[in-house]
Formats: sequence, structure tokens, C-alpha cells
Amino acid sequence: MQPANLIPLIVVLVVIAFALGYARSRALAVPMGGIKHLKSLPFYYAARAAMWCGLPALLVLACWLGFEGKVIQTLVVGSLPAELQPDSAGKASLILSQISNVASGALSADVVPPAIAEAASRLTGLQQSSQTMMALLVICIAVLGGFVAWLRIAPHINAREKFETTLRRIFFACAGLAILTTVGIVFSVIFETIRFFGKVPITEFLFGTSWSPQTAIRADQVGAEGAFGMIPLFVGTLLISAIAMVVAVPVGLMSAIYLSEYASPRMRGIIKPLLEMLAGVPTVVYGFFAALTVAPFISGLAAALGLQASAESALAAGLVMGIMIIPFVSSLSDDVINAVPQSLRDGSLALGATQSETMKKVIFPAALPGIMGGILLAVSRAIGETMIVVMAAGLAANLTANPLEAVTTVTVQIVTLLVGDQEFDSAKTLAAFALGMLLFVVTLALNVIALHVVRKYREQYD
Amino acid sequence: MSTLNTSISTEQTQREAPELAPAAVQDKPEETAIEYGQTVGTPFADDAKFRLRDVEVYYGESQAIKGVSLDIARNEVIAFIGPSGCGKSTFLRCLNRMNDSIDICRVKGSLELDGQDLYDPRRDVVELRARVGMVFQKPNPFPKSIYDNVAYGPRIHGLANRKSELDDIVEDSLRKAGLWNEVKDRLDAPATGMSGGQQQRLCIARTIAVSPEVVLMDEPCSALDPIATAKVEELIAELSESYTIIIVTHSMQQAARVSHRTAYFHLGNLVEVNATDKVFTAPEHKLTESYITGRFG
Amino acid sequence: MSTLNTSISTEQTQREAPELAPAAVQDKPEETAIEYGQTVGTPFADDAKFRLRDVEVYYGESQAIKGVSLDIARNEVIAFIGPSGCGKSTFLRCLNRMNDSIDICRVKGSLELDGQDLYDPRRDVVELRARVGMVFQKPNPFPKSIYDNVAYGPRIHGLANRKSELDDIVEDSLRKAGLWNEVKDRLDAPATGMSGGQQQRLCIARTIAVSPEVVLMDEPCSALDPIATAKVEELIAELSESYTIIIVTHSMQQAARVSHRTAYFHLGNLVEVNATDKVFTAPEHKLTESYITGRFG
Amino acid sequence: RDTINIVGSSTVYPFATVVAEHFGRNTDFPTPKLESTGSGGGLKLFCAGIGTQHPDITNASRRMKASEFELCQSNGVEDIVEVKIGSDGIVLASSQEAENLDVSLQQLFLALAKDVPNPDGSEELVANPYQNWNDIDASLPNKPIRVMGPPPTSGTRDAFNELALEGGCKTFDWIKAIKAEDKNAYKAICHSVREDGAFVEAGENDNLIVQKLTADASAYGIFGYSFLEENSGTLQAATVAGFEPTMDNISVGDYPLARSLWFYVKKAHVGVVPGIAEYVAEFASEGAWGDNGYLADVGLIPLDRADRMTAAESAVSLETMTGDEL
Amino acid sequence: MTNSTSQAEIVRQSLKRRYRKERRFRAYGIAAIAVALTALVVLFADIIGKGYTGFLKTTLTLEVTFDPELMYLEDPTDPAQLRNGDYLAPLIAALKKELPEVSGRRAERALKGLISSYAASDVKDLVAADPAIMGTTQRLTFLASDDVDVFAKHRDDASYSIKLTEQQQAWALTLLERGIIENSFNDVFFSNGDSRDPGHAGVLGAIVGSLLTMAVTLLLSFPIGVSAAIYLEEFAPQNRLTDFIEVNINNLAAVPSIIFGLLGLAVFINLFGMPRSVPVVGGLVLMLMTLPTIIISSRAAIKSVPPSIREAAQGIGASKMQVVLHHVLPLAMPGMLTGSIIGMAQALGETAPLLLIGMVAFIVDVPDGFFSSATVLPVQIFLWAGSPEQGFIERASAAIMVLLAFLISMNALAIWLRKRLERRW
Ligand SMILES: Nc1ncnc2c1ncn2[C@@H]1O[C@H](COP(=O)(O)OP(=O)(O)OP(=O)(O)O)[C@@H](O)[C@H]1O
Ligand SMILES: Nc1ncnc2c1ncn2[C@@H]1O[C@H](COP(=O)(O)OP(=O)(O)OP(=O)(O)O)[C@@H](O)[C@H]1O
Ligand SMILES: [Mg+2]
Ligand SMILES: [Mg+2]
Ligand SMILES: O=P([O-])([O-])[O-]
Repeated sequence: MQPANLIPLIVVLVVIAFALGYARSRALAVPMGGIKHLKSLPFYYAARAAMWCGLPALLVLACWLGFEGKVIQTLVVGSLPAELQPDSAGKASLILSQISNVASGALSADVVPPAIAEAASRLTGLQQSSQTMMALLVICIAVLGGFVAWLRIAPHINAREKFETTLRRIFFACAGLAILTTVGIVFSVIFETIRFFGKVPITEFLFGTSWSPQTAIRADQVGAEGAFGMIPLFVGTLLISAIAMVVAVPVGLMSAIYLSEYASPRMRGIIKPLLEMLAGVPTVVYGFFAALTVAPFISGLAAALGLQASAESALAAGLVMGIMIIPFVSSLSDDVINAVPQSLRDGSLALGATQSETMKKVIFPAALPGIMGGILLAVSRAIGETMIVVMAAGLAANLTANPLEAVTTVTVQIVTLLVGDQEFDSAKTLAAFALGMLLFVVTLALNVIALHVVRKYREQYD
Repeated sequence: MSTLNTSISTEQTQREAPELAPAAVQDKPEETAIEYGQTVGTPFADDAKFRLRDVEVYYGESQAIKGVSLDIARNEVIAFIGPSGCGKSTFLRCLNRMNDSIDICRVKGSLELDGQDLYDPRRDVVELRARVGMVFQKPNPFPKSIYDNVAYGPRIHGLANRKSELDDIVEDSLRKAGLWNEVKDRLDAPATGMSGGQQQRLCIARTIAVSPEVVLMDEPCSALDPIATAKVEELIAELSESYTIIIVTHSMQQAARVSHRTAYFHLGNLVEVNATDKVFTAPEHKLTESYITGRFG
Repeated sequence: MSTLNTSISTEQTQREAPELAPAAVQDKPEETAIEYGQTVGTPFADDAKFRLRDVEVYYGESQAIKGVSLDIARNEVIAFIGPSGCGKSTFLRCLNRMNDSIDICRVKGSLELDGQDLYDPRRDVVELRARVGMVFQKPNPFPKSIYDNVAYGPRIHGLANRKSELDDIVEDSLRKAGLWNEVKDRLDAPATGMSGGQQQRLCIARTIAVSPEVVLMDEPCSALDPIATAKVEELIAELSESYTIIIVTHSMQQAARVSHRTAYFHLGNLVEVNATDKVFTAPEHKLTESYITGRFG
Repeated sequence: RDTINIVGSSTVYPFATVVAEHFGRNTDFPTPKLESTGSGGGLKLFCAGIGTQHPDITNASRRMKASEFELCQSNGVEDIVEVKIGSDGIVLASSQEAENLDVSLQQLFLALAKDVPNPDGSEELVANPYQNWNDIDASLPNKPIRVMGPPPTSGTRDAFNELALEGGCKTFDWIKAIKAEDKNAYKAICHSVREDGAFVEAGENDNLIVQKLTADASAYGIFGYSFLEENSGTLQAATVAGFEPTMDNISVGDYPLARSLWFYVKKAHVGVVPGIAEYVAEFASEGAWGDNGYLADVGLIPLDRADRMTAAESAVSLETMTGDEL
Repeated sequence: MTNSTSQAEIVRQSLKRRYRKERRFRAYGIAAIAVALTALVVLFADIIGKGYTGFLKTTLTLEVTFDPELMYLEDPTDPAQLRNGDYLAPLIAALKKELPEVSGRRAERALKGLISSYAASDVKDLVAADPAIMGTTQRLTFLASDDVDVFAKHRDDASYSIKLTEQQQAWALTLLERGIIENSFNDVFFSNGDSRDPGHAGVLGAIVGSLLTMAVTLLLSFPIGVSAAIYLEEFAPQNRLTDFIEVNINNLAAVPSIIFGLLGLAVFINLFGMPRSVPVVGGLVLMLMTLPTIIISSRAAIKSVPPSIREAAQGIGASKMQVVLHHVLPLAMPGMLTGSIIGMAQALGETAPLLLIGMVAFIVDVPDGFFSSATVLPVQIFLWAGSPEQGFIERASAAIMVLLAFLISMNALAIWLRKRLERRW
């Protein structure tokens, strides 16, 4: 039986377990004078039976599916004649692939050695019996689990508490996934980063002012010797982020203020979703907009003004990134401004302040910590933004503060170093992981600070 | 309102009142009926600061104030009392147009301050509010220093030309609010660090710093403990020499302690206005009496 | 507390009380001092439903209830009164462990319901709360139909085996809450569409639908208008025949109208407990007297 | 796995995808999956081992290096079939609005190398001082040197370094002399691209370079001939060493920046992943890479007929490399 | 107050200046909104202007005679032979009938340049489906070559280069005038996977890939996200561990998406040995990426459920879990749904992490399962934008419009849900 059919079957069994559990607990309650004399509602006894029926069965199913392949592979490959025995893992996977392609008909049985064709039919047989066994086992476990749980239904058992405890543990596990993700991120960059620092001293990475990772990817390819100072990347990242913030903060903040303080509900209802649409546009789209529309426009404009602007000017990427971040800033500011208690607004208005005076002198200062926190979050988003800069920013690591020049960013370098060459041993590709680590650490720091600021601010009013 | 009279009494023995069909609520005996727009007592004054006639306030469809006419005299302290939801705050907030910020709120009728229409479209609310200050139920100091809180009003209105003038205004206001001695050494401390009572007095100081002519107070003591309440009441008594004060309170005792006249509101109607001692000793209207004697509320 | 006695009086003539230095607040004359854990009056009862001894409640560091000992008798109505923030609600919420959900709240002392420890770790709060129901200040019906609101408790406690049993419980509870006639034709209508007073009575119906032994009420009428208040008070009077009722109120009149005994709290202390008419006519403790006579609050 | 996996050169990618699609349409095999990883990256993946997790075929815009062959051998990828599919010219293109270049290889070297011979004529290297084209030679336009090109992972870059830079580099005899003494030093001189911003690494996306050129008349771009052909209406190509990059010039080898294109097949996978042999046959068919084949339509410059025939023969018979030919 | 009248005077005098400031402040607000909206309009105008022609295909409609002889078929009933026939020949022949002046091999080759390179295989599929049409004459509509496509749509646009020869242009013009070449709605675009011929390229493969990927993401991230939010909001004790989880989640919400790509590469592909380019891996990576967003918005939704409801239920004796499941969850559901939809919309538009796990690949076949190679819409856009054929520029823009249509409808759904469900009670 296919797993795809097994799952509905388990569901059916679970439903049956539930129904039987329900019936049994109700039946137990009758002689006692109604379900109120049970420790828990029939529903909970039933849910427990269902849980015992479903969860172990699913667990076994998952394990079976996880190990089935390996076991069958060993069995099939092991039974091949000696001359076909693979001498390496790669060969083994090839042979197995060949066998399964023959079994599935993708390869004609005529073109392969007869031993392979035999193995293919053995594979089919094994797979079939494995699936039969799996189905039997899973069904047995489901029935057994359900039956035991059903037997153990007794009026004095607090099924609700047990059910709720299990559920709460599941909830906790879900929350814990966040930690696993972080661990996964650290895990996926830390080893390469350490190896990178084995090749390039950490001080050079952190304080070097020149970035040109053109180390040879092959021994006989000669490039530049390779310089791995991340300062120019970082400065480039900051330059673009700064331009983005210069666009996004005033525009976002003022829109938020206007929408929350002045606009009619109707206008707000129209404009807010429109602004949010800016946040919904995929970054690839922004990237092409930046590279193909804004950048030429800016270099044209600069030329008209007698300035020299690069085609990948930081300005173009920064402007477009700023546009992307506007809704982010505005919705965060909106939240924060709305969190300032109405009483402060009333207090100021009652003294005869105009709306803008109230805004500028009372609400804004009060909301400032929260807004700062929001802006920090926006900065971390700007720093981590990838597609816009991949398409619109340059690759040359210039250490400059001139927005008309091309700069490169950390994310651009990660993509360039990783897409196209995924060998994990040259300093050059390892550098991508060191940069990833750097990015993670920087955004982590920004976020922690931002969260701290925002939380402090929230405490002030909650 | 017959239910009130029949089913409830101050004696706790009479707890087994018969259950009344809801229909019975409808037939009101004449004595407790309120005639729309009619107020017993002395609602009018000669030297009126505020002259309010047939004021009606609507929140969307529902009417919160039902044809209230009232004069408020210069330098008097008038207290608005009445059960919860009867429209005291709503009426009070009409007087400096704080209701403007509520979109669905509409005000009808004639409201005049010193003979000028309050709701004249050409009228400037900023100037109006500088003249008619307001103190709120919950102390709401700005999250700034004590000094800046008091200086805020004078600053925005440009009342001081020099730093020293501003200092004088701040000191003067804090003195009047009876707060100067407590805070003179920590004017730069954040106002949010003060106790509730001090905060409320600071809000009063902040209000009088712009030298208003009228001060509206909406349950200014309801968030305060007894000691702080006493201080604020004391302050009101003092301020009444120079300002017209309109105070909403849910505490009849407080009304009795601080006000010259008391106005009793009931479900949006102004039922009775009279000298405070008259209201508390010999109310004219049956509803007022029921309220005063604790039949409800 | 001497300030209270000297600076405030019910006569409104005495408005120019001298300004007092804050220090003066500190010296309390003996008569109004509260000895920790001491309560005047009759705090103890023979046939106690609740037996509470030396109850102390802390919110983090600050102590909200200071060694309160009190018995609550079967089928009595006891009212908790006192100025704002004195700990009435806190104390009330200990009685069905609603405080459990506040992380920083810690309860000490011995609290027994029918001789069993309330705070025994093995004790099931769910069962406790089914026995000790609670009605809150603001009516808080579930956003469901009227029927489902009342049926919710019986459903989760498995009180009905059949739909018809449930119908009976719902009808019975609504009848007891005096709401049946008003809503019997629209049991499927959303409860949130009812008036405030109806909602509060629905909440009471919902509470009594699980047949509790005790009903706790925290200012059940403070959000209601006079008519609705009257109805609820009426209901309390009726319910007192079958339930023990503990009611927190800020209205002394209400306490006077509905309760057998009244307990006066002051800054976390239980100052005085006595038969209600005694408390209102001849309070034993000076603080109680000041409060009753409107010196503060 | 029953689908052919192909990785490798971004230059060959447009050709390989067309073949793959024809192959998918005209046979019962699934259409192969192609990832463009650059020649170097592709060969690394290819040589990482045998087994279904490794690609079956890699494309390259340059020949496999001996070092790569060894890597393959050491990872158990022993039998490799090499197929040369045609040529490609590397063009130095610009917007038609820009002034067209007519450069020699030496001028290109002087414009783009990291270190160049001292302009005063002495036999020493200095950091590249040239900022404008006409700093190098008065015949060149008075415009800042700005050239966008592929990153070092790509074969186009390798080929450009070899053909253009080294070609220009060799013209200085004293540098050429270094080759005999110290091969590495020679390579370091001739293959290092300047890093001061005049040469911009513009990523593997050649089309983006094309788009940027159309937008920016001051810049030049380095990419494969097929991109030029596709955008012949908007772009123009520089004349290098006197030859324009035309199909004829490239195929006869006059144009100096021409290189061959290749793909490599892992023989161990043939007969395991279905269709590999058939794919190779499709690629090596006249209808595909012939003079009138569909690959010519997308810009491949075919081998001459005789070469094609031998190449096709060895491809279809899956002749393996020995390593000596490299 | 003796000076109160003079103060009133001061106030009145200051008013004019203050109102000017007020107006200026308002104007800043309006300007800010105008800037944001202008950016939006320019962006959309740019995309639509570039891409609307992507929704048009250029076809030839001709009377085609399936002459077995012409197609080198001896026995047209033999399926094996049918597979190897020359299907281009009848098309060329039909074209030649329209353009009698064409003669000679060179000219015939030039004529071939008008027909899409895959038109023959389309015709072959047609015949394979219905061998009876062999020998008959059919009125057929098939795709023109991409050069003709560009010519038909953009012959007046300087930013496109026309690759047809003079002669071909003349033919194309004639055929255009006769209505044989015409532009019509590009149904192919919605029914095909990727192709190297712009005329045959479609977004169906990418859409299905996106849907499969999103299905994985949604099926995992919504239940996990909601469960985590419930735990953190309702059950989590205040301790180090939950604090840590909380900081983690907030941080993950702002971790650059490319880092999740690194994670997917290292964990799912290299560690667990999952295949490259498949929707499962893409979905898992995007799931990890959207999870924090969903958790955060779900927590906000849970927080906004009034505490009075919780108290009410607890006061009756509902357990914490019952309070959550019976009251909080239903009330918070609209908020959770909106948050999740917005999170999904973000995931749908995400490109960077997918670049690192091999979803940038040329994949023609429409994926048929979670483990078959696939690409997604934004990556398809990225790929097309990098293709040399000019026809792909407008198709990339058209694909952007398709993607935006998806995103806008998802956002609209979120707004609608917010409006609809939250008002219910
Ligand atoms: N912003 C508002 N929108 C709609 N209705 C409102 C609003 N504010 C008050 N109301 C309604 O207007 C009526 C009067 O309210 P108001 O706040 O003036 O009463 P109040 O006498 O001040 O009561 P309290 O003693 O509780 O403060 C009430 O029925 C109330 O529900
Ligand atoms: N959740 C809480 N956390 C911290 N302190 C609290 C909390 N709830 C109440 N308190 C404090 O405990 C004290 C007693 O509060 P409580 O709410 O019991 O007073 P109350 O008598 O019910 O007042 P009111 O009449 O205003 O309802 C107050 O000082 C209050 O600030
Ligand atoms: Mg009010
Ligand atoms: Mg309370
Ligand atoms: O991708 P390349 O062809 O430049 O190696």
C-alpha cells in the first residue's frame, strides 16, 4: 500500500478510535448518573484514544519511510554478483539508480546486464513487500494504540489534563523550532567560516580595506592574490542602506503621520493598502526596475548636470531600496504613533496646541524610542536585502562615500561567490560564508538593540 | 422609572422585591418624568461666561445630550453629577470643542463664550482652548521634564519672550498648583516619575500656565488616592478665586465639598441645577432626590 | 490621615483651608492607625463557607493585601467597599484563584473553601472555578449567541447529557437572571447585540448555569445605567437565597442596598467588618467613619 | 533519477538548453535539467564524483584543464567523453551610441591589466596608470576606461585573460622572456585584471551587461558572440586587432578573441540515467550543430564540416579522454 | 489674572504663523504620500509598458496540406514512420503558396526563419494525436519565429533590434497585411513551461512550481506558526528559555533571506542529501523564512483578543487550553490568517534563497510532484531577464505582472478577510 493511501487509512482509524472512545466514556458515565461524574468530558477521552491511535502510527510510518530506502538498497546491491559489486558509494548509488530506472521502465531491461535486470525485479519485489509490511505494521500499531487507550478509559482519569499536556508539548516543540532554525543557520555557516579564518587571518578580514577575492579556484589559474578585507563591502552596504533610509524614513514617517493624524478614514482605507502594495512587490522586480529604469535615469540626469555617475551607482540601488522600505517604516511608525496614548494627544490639544505642534512636540518625542527601534529594524532589512543590489549595484569593491559611484555589498558578494561555484575549499567561496556570518551577526546585533529599544518603549505605556 | 421606586430601597431587608415584567419599566409616573429640554432650579445666570442653549450632541445616530440649556457664571465652580453614561463628559467636552476630534460627534444648539459662538466655523479652536483649559480623568503628563510640561503651553503660544519670563510663568503656575515646594529642586526630572496626585496637580499647573479663563475638569480625582484627592480639592478651592471651574465628578461628596452650584444630569438631560447646598439638602426634582439619597448610581 | 480631617469638610464654605506641607501627612493620630492584620467588628462566622486567615498578596515586590483574616458564611451577601486601589478586587480574585494567571502575583496565608485548601498544588482550579463563579466589572459575553453563552459552562463541565437537558439548564439560568422573557425569542442572536444591562445579566446567567456555590462579583454595576443597575441589584437579592455572594462595589449605597455584611478595606488592610446597617449607621473604626461620611473617596 | 542533469558554462547554456529542449520534444525521455554555473564551477561539480547526486554532463567555454582532469580521476570520475561543439567569439561591445573601439591586443592589455610596463618605456611594472582610453593611444576615444566583464568563476573570463590579456602581454618581449624563467610570475603579470574600478565584474548574467550597455554609452562589455548577435540592433562590437567579430572571422580564426566550446560527459552515468547517449547524439547531429542547424540560429559558430564529422563520430561512440590531449 | 486679555491677544497674534506651520506640516505629509504613490505608479507603468506585449503571441494561419510524400513518409499509417517525418516541409510548402515569388534553396531557408523552431514538433504532436489528418488539408495556426514576433510587435521601437533580413521583413509585412501573421492572446504563455523559444515559453511550469513550493510552505508554516504563537503568548512561563525563543523569533524575522538559502544548502541538501531544485526543499527553506512572520502576526492577533473574554471563560471554569481553543483561537483566526497570507505573499516573491538551492535551472517539463525539478515564478523572471533572446524581455515583464497579480490578490484577500471576519461579532 502506498503511503499516500495509508495516511487516509490512518485518518479513518483515528476517527474510529475517537468515536469508540467517545462511546465508551459515555457508556461508563451512564451508571454513574451522567457525564458530569466523569473526571473529563467524553471528548477528551475520545481525543486521547485518537491521539494514541494516530501519533505512534505516524511516527512509525515516518521512520519506516526514512530507513526503507537504505535497507532495500543494501539488500539489493548486496545480492548482486561479485563482479557488479560497487567499490564506492558513488558507484553504489549509480547501480541502484540504474536498477530502479530499469524497475520503473525508464531504462529498457535489454540494454543492461541480466544481473541488473534481475536485481530490478528483486527491487520491485522488495519494495512491494516492504510496503505491505509497512502498511501492516502501521495499521497494527494504530489499532493497538487506539485499543489500549480505549481500554484505559476510566472515569477517574483526568483525560483533559493529559490531552492538554500533550498538546502543550507539541506547541512548545513548535516554538522551539525557532531555536533549531537559528542553530541551523549558525551551523551552516560556522564551519566554513572557521576554515576561512584558517586561510585568511580574521584581522585582515575585519580590518582590511581592500576586497578582491580573485584567488585561484584552480591551482593553475592565476588571478590576483586575493584580498579579503570586508571594510569596503561593509561601507558599500552602509552607503546604500543610508541612501535607502534617507528616502524611506522621511517619506515613511510623514506618510504614517499624515495617515494617522490627518487623513479621513476613507482616504486611509485607500492609501494604506496602496502603500502596502509597495511592500508586496518582489525584490526581483525592484532589482530590474533599479537596474534598467532608475540607474540609466540617474546616470543620464547626472550627465545632464555635468556629473559622472556610474551605471551601477549606489544611488540607484539605494533609492529603489528606499522605496521598498517605505511601507515597512510607515507601518511600524503607524503602530508606534498609535500606541502613544490618546490622553497625551488630548492633553496637548486641550492646551491649545495645533495638530502639528502636538505631533512634533508631544507625540513624536514620546514615540521616538519606538520609531528608532523600527528604523533599526528597517536598517537591518536594508543591509540584508539581496536581489536589488545583485542586479543594480556593482561588483567592484570601491571604498567610497560618493553615492554616484558603484559600490558593492555584502549580499552581492555572497551571491556572486556562491552562485556558479559551489566548491567549498577555496578561500574565495569560504569567504561567502564568513560574509554570511558577518551579516547574521550584524543583523542580530541590530535586532537585539531594536527589540530592546522597542520593548523599553512599550513598557513606558503598557 | 417606577422600578426604581418600587423595587429598590435603602433598607436591606426588602430584598425580595417581586420580579417585574420588563414592560413595567416603560410607564413612568409624572413626578419622575423628564420633559425634553426642561430643567428645574436655577440654570440661568446674569453674568454668564458660558451661555448654552438647547445643546444637543449626537454620536452618529444616538443622542447623548438632549436639549440642555445652562448658563455658567464668571468665577463660579459648578459641578456636574449624574449616573454613569448620562453625558457629563460629553457636555463638558463641548465647551472647549474637544469633541471635534471624534469624527462621529455632532453638536447642535447655541453655545456662546462671552457672547461669541463657540461653534462658529470661523472660530479658532486653538485660541478657544487656550482660553478654556481642560484637566482629564487620568493624569496625562507629557513624557518630558516637569519644567517642560508646564512650559509647553506658554512656549507654543509664545507667551514668554525671554527664558526668565518663562521661568516666572512656570514657577507661578507650580506655586498656584501647590506643587512648587515639592518639585522646585527637580524641575528637570521626568514628570512621569511623580506620584499620581502630583501628576494631576502638574496637569493643573500646566493648564493654568497659559492663563485660561475657564478650567474644565473631568473627574480629576477619580484615579487618585484619598490624600491626593484632598490636595487637589484644596487646589480647586483656591483656583476658584481666579477662574471659572467646571468639574465633573462621580462623587457627590466631592461635588458638595468643592462647588457653588451643582447640575444633575440624567440620561442626557439636565434635570436640575441649583446651589450646591440646595441640591444636597432639598433637591427639587424627584430624580435628583433618588440619586442623592442613593436609590441608584 | 489628619489632613483628611482638618483640610476637608463637607461644608463648601470652608474652601480656603490652609496649605499643608506634605510632611504633615505622615503623622497619624492613634485613632485612625491600622494595626497589621487587625480587623474591628465581626470578621468571623461559625458556618464558614470560606475561611481565610492571614492572607497576604504580593504583586512582585509590592504588597497589595496585608494579612487579612475573614470568614464568609454560607448564603450570605457580603460587600467589599473601600477607596480605589485598596485591594478589593485583588482579594476577591484570590477566592477563585483568578490571580493565578498574573505571573507576578503571589498569595500567602491560609485560604479554605469548605475546609479544603484553595491553594493546594494538587487542587484543580477548573473544578474550583466551577464551584466559585465570577462576574466581572465590564459585561464580557462571549461573541457567540445568547444560548451558547449560557450553555458554554454546562458544556465544558459535562453537566448535560442530552440537548434537552442543556436547553433546560439554559432556560432555567436565564429565568433566574430575569432575562428569559426578554430573550426567549432570540436565543440565537449574538449576545454582543444586547444592551449593557442585559449583557451583565447574561453574564450572571452564564455563571449560575454551572450551579456554583459562590458567586464573586467585581463592581458588577459600575458600567451600567441606573435602570440596569436596579435590575441587577434585584437579581442579586434573589440569588442570595441560593448562593453565597461576595460583591465588590464602589457605591456605598449599593452596598447598603444589597448586602448583609460589609467589609471595609483600606490600603490593603481589612479595617472593619460588620453587619451592613451597623457599618453605615455606627461604624466602629474612625477610618470607616471618615469614608462613610464622605470625608474622602 | 531518470532526468539528465547538466551544469556548467553560461556561454554554452543557451545552446545546451536549445538542444535539451529539442531532445525532450523529439524523444520519450524527459527534458534534461540545466543549471548555469559557469565553466569552472561546472567542472568542479562534475569532477566531484560519480553517483546520482552529481551531474551527468558539464558544459565549458574552454577546454578542461589537466588539473581538472586529475581532480576528476582522483574522485573516481575516470571515463570522460569530451565533445567540442563549436566556437564562440568574445566581443567587446558597446551601445551603438558610443564611439566604437578599434583596439589592438596590446592596447587591451594596457587598458585592463593590473600592472603594466612603465609608460616611460623602462622594463618595470607599475600599477596601471591609464584612466582614459586615449591615455594609452591617441587614436582611442577620450573616455574613461570602463569595462564590464564576467567574474573569475566563468570560462569567458578565463578565455579573455588568455586570449586578450596574455595576447597583449606577450607583445612585450621582456615580459615574454619571464615565461621561460618563471611561468607563474609570467602568468601573474599577464592574467591579473586591474581592480581599481576600471574593470567591473558584472556577474554571470550577460544579459544584464547588455542591458546596462544599452543604458550607459560610456561603458564597454565583455560577453559571448550570441549576445551580440541577438542585440545587433542596439549594440556594436569593437574591432580587435583589425578584425570585426563576425561569424566568418570567428570560424576561420581570424578574430583573435575566439575560443572553442565544449561539453563533457560522465561515461559511468551512461546507461544508468536514461537518455545520455541519445542527448549526445542529438547535440552532435547535423540538424543541431551543422551549418544550417538550429544552434547556428541561436549564435553558435559551427566547426568546419570535417571537424564536425570526426567530433560527431567520437561523441556518438562515447570515446573517452586519456588526459594526454590536454 | 489681570494680564489674561493681553495674553489672549498674544495667542491670537501667534496664530497666523502657527497655522502656516500647520499647513506646511500637512503639506509634507501629502508630499510624502505623493512620493510613495508616484514610485508605485512609475514602477507599475514601467512594468506594464514593457510587458503588456508579452501577453500577445504572433502566429501564422495557413492551409497546410499533409502530403506524405513531401514529408518523406512511405506509409503514413505506420506510427514509427510518423515519428520521423519532416513536419516542417508542409508548413514551408503552405507558406510558399502564399508567397509565390519565393524560389531557390536560400530563399526557402530564409522562409524557414519566419516559422518558430518548434512549430514542426507542435504539428507532429497534432498528427500523433490524430493520424487521420495525414493526406488532408487543414487550416492550421502555428507560432511564428521570435524574430517575426519582435518584428510584428516592435518594428517601430528603437530599443528592439530587428533581426529579419530586408527580404524577410518584406514577406512578413505582406503576410501581416493579409492577416496571415497576426497577434492574438498568448494562451501558450499560460499553458507551457519554460522554453528557449520565447514564443513557446510559458509560466505554467513556474506557476505550478510556485504552487507546489507554497503548498509545502503553507502546510508546515501555518500550523507550526500558530502553535508556536499560542505557546509563547498563552503558556510560556517567563523564563530564560522562552525569552531566548522570543528573541530568536524576532531576530529570525529580520535575518536576510539569503542566509536562509545558506541554511537550506547546508542542511537540507548537503546534510540530509535532498535533491537540488525541488519544491520540497524550496518550500522548507521558505517555511523557515516565513515562520517568524506568521508567529509574530499570530501573536499580535492573540494579544488583541480582549482579556475580558479570557477572564470570562476562566471564571466559569474553563481550563487554559479550553480558553485558548474555544475562545482565543476563533477570535484571533482572522488576524492569524491575514498575517499568514502576507507572509506567504512574501515567500511567493522570494528569490535570493532559492538561487542557492538550485532552483535556478532550465526546466521545461511542468513539475508533477513535490520531488520533481521545478522553478518558481520570481526565479523564472530572473532567468528570462538573463536570456539573450529579445522576446524574453517582454515575457519577463509579463511574468512579473502575473506574479504581481498573484500577490495583489493575496493581499486583497488578506484585506478582505480582515474586514469581513473581524467585524462579524
Ligand atoms: N466616542 C463616543 N462614541 C460613541 N458614543 C459615545 C462616545 N463617547 C461617549 N459616548 C456615549 O455617550 C453617552 C454619554 O457618555 P459620557 O462619556 O458623556 O458619559 P459620562 O456621564 O461622562 O459617564 P461616566 O461617568 O462613565 O464618565 C454614553 O451613552 C456613551 O456611550
Ligand atoms: N496586575 C497587577 N500588577 C501589579 N499591581 C497590581 C495589579 N493589579 C492590581 N495591582 C495593585 O494592587 C493594588 C490593589 O489593586 P486592586 O485592583 O485590588 O484595587 P481595587 O480596590 O479593586 O481598586 P478599584 O476600586 O480601582 O478597582 C493597587 O495598588 C494596584 O496598583
Ligand atoms: Mg465621563
Ligand atoms: Mg477593582
Ligand atoms: O559561464 P562561462 O561560459 O563564462 O564559463
